[in-house]
Amino acid sequence: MPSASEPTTAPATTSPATAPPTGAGTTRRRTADRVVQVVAVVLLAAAVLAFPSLAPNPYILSAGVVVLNYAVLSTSWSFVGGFTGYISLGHGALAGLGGYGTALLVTKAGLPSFVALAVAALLVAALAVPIGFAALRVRGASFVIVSIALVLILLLVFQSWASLTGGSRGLVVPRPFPDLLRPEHHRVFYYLFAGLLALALLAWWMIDRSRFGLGLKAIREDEDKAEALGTPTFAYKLVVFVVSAAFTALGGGLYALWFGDLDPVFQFSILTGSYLVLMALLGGVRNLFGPLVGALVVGIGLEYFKVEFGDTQLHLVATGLLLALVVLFMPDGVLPAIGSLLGRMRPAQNSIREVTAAELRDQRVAAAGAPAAREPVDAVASTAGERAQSTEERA
Amino acid sequence: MSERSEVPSLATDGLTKAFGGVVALDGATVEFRHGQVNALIGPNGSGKTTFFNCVTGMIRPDGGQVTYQGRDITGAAPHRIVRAGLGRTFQLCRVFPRMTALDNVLAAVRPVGLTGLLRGAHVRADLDRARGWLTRLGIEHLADVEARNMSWGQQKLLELAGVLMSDPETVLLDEPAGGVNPALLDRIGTLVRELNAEGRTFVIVEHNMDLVMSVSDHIVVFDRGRPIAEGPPSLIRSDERVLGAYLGV
Amino acid sequence: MTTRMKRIQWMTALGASLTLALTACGGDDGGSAGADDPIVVGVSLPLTGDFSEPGKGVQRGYEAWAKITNDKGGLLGRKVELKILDDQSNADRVVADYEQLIGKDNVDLVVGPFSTRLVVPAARVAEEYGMLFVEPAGAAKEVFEQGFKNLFYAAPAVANDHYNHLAEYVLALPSDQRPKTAAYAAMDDPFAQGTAYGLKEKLEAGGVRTVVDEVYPPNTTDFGSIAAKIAASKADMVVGGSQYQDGVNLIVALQQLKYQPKLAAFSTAPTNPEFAAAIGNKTEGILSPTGYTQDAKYPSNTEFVEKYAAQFGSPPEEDEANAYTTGQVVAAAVTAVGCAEQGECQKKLVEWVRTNTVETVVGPLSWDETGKPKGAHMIQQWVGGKIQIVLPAAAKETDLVYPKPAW
Amino acid sequence: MPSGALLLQSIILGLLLGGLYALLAAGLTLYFGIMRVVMIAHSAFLILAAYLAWWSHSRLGVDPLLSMIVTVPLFFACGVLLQRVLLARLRAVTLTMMSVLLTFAIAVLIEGLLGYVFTGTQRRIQLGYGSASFGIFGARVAVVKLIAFGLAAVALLTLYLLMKKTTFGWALRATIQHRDAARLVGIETERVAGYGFGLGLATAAVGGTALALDTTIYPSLHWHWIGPLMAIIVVGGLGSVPGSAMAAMVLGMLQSLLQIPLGTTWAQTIFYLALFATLAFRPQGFFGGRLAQRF
Repeated sequence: MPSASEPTTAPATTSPATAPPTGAGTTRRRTADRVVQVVAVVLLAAAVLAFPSLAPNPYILSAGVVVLNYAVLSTSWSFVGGFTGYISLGHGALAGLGGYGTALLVTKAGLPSFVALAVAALLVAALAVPIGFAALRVRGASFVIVSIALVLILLLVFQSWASLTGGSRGLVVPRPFPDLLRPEHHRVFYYLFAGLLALALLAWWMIDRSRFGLGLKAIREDEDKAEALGTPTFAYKLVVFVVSAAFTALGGGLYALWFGDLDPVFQFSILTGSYLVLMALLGGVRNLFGPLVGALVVGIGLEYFKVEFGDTQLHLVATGLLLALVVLFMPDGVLPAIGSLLGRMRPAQNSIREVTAAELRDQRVAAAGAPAAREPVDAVASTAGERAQSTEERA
Repeated sequence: MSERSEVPSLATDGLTKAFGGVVALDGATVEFRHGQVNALIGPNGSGKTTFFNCVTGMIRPDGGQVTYQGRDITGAAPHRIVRAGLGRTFQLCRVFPRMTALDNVLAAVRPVGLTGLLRGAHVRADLDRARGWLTRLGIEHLADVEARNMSWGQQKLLELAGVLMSDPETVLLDEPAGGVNPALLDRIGTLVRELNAEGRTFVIVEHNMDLVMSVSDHIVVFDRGRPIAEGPPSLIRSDERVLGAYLGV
Repeated sequence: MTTRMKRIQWMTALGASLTLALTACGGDDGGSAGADDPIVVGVSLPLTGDFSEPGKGVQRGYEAWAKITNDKGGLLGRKVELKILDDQSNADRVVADYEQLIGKDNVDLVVGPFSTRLVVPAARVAEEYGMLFVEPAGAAKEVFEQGFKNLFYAAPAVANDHYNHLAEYVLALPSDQRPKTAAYAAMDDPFAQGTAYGLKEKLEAGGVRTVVDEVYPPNTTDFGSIAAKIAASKADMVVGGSQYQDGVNLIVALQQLKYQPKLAAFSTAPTNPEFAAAIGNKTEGILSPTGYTQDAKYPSNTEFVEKYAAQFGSPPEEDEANAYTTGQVVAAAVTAVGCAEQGECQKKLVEWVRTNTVETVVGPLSWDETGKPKGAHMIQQWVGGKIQIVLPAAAKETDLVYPKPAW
Repeated sequence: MPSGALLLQSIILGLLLGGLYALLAAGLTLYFGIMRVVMIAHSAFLILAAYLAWWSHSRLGVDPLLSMIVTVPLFFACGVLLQRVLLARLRAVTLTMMSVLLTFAIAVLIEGLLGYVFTGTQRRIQLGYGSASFGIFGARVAVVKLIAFGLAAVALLTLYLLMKKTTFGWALRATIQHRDAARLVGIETERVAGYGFGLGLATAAVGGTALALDTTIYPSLHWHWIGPLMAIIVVGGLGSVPGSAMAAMVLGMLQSLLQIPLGTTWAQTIFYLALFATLAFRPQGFFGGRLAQRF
């Protein structure tokens, strides 16, 4: 047993006798988990579907549409940001492209609304290929830079190319159902958005459980390592970026059909992108429903700030502060952080020691290993800690 | 340990790499033999890890050529090199910290085609194989534990399990003995010999002379970015150049 | 095992927050109106963001209207109450706001927000709920091309007609004096661009050649290059489709280059009280269109200027006047029709406004089928360190100075 | 065909603009070199400095140039704190991504606070010499623009001398090139990194003052600057100060010249086109800079 000689850091379940691999206890627990999950999903779906009947007035219904739109967009965002850990601040621009694409295909090419929506999403997906190529070919920072630049350049182009886009005069999107009264219009689009959200969540879930998803998560954990295990990281990143762009464009296009008016300033806004990031981070990027919860929280939070501090810029201050706090203290998300806090207060059946050991290990690697491991030349000083340990053990 | 073959498995010709003003590899020409346990030793900063990184495509060499089983793989993407049959571990063991041991190993599965990509990551056949490797390395009981919650030694074994899952003909180990206790060290030594007997070629960068001398068939000694000596352990042990460069005597 | 435990905890957290959210959404309905209840007038304004400055002006105008109306006993014997929401200069918000005002708060009347960019989306909400929509700021011609039936612009003229009097004047000049070339620079904003392009169309038709035609984004801060182009063209006249600060910046940049046109006209900026100081008092001869003057002799205007000054400590500007005008139009319709609530009443109000002329602080207003007012703006000029009306001849305070003295 | 005078005028404007870009890009490049951090908040600090210059002029009646006596040391301290207190907290593995988010958050925070304190109204310093200019070969150069350029040039030169001639500069360069090696030869890389950040932020203070002299400022203006600046540091080859200075001059000049045929808005797109082209075809940048290969 390799672990036998390292009693201080071994997890609680070291002894081979106590943990048969697929024991009856584990199986039973898994079944119970599965039931809880299914029940939760059904309840969630029921709540979402029942909302329009419960909404007291069209305004609440329209607010529901807005929140669902946010949920669709931030779920789409998390295809990239959640799976691979590449953070895009420019997804607002992809949604804007979807919106304008849909609108232009309806008004200029005369396509039926929902055909236009699908074609626009495909076009945006196609455009995402060269963008992704430039952004993902090199690691890290350049992706964020490109994502921000994307918003800024599209704003310029859509403002300036007035003959096509209407420029700052805006673009009016014809209603797909011109005969519907406004509350009915909201209701129909509420269900459309709910359907799109379900589709996005389904895609998320399928990727999450697939080999592709495992590869993406490996990229998030350690891209070099994933590459060294044979994962074609660039291709994986590009594909998932394109999928994300397509869903984002669908969300943006559907929004355009619902909202009816497009203006470059609002479609290509850097703040939209940052709200999406905030939502996803708040809810937790590793969870299927994280972005959805984040959308609820941020959507309601924005309303609150508007009501409380309506005539100031304090909503910006709050957004900035919240984002900074999340990044500094809860990079895995606020709800997961609360969840694990609750978990820790329960009677401990997972040993506390395990967590502590993990933290120790994390610190050790972060302090010594991680930077050194990236350095090409044999690192000396930074690995001194590990060396000391190894000499000690050899002695 | 009789030599099974004289065919070079992995070979480099005049490999050069500099970082700024620091020359890490200075025209390194090396041959490792198929079916053997090769070791690569040398003092700190002699370019061993850079050599590994160039060979596995993690960094692009400034000059020179890398061939594997006669094929030129210079500058190929790392995942292509892995698919050619060359797997590696890292100097400071690298696992995916927030993934379970099982997923760490499954990440090395090579999906074929779109359907292969979209198949569940936990299909029976893969699971069996992954558990098989975990069992062989003695960490099966940790299958559902996240890697970050494992001890250093367990992580080292896990990393090796992942590499083996990708079924490489040649395995490059970067300091397998680094930071592990004597019991584990023995175990790793035995494993390497066993796996070698099953037909896998090894190239090992290592400081621990006991391990090197006990497992390797063939040793290459690096100093200042190029090989200065090579041969079987018995020869290397008595080579004065090696003593001079490596042992600092 | 650990991941699975976490997932369950997480699901619990999700369920809890969802329940919270749903309960939070169930807001209260606005009560339906009785005879003694106030008439609630809903409006969304850009109190923060890009349009916040004029937005606040419009807010003051509405507040003055509500106060003056209530001081005189209200409408139909009911008090007027404003419900103002902030749309953060954002189109998404403005729609949500009107949605809230009409759908949730059940206001009796709505009036328009500021800026063309926000008026169109807002008007669509009002239109689809069948509400009368009189607005103080959507002056660009696109507003009237959307097929709205309930929209009316409460000012004398749309953006493209602002310079009509100036165009007539220029084209009437003897051909040896008339400017031969003109340079245009307009902010990429439907209103600002509309003013400049309205004049451009008419002058081009009259034979004045366009030598520079620049459009700059609203966030432009450096006008060096645009000014360089205009100066290099040596155009006889320069026209700026400006808001405020961009106009100031462009003029300063032109002055830095020692460019001296025979005629210089800028929208909005020159009528701002801080304009003269901002460009170092080199204002002489600069022209600007205006839809409102505090000195206008219409009876309601005298009352407005006096009471507004008493309420806010300074005389009203154009934004304030436009908002006040909007209030006057709505009030006239309500008084004439005798109702103010959602539903059938709104149809009658729309019908009345469409077929009648309303006396306002900017003069008598009437509208065509699209809600476009049938008037033109006056032209003002900085003469002797003071901005004065020079066109049309009937309203002029002093003569137009042409060619313009050096700045 | 544009006239010679207009061409000359545009070249001069491009030169003046490029100078300012170069100074600001130098700061961004420093951060990236030291910590591989893309500092989104750099331009927000720039606008903050511009606001402080405007405020001290309009409320205290002080010449905006004098405000630098306060802002430069203040920003230096802010930079040191930012690095030591906030950025150093982030985990090394996710540093690149999380630092972008963090500095983005700081940018939004500054924008919000500026909007809260000074409202969204556009501000401009009204100087006695605001519209003064002098002629040179038929082109005219505004005095304020020249002062701004002078400020940028002096600051850049100071930065250059500091980097090349002082011990601290040596330590800073060593830290940028190879952190572990620098630590080995006894450099306190953490402290040096902090000071490097302070230095970078100090350039924002100088740049902001220069900016405030001749343009209008408003809280959200920083978005207008960060795009071109990011493009410049990528084109210049991430991490190379001379590279980014070259890129800044070239792109500034191109922008100014392209405004003649294309107009203001389209001319701005040159930055983003250059950015995309660089990343797609030559990720290591066009003017030196070797760090980009790996980032």
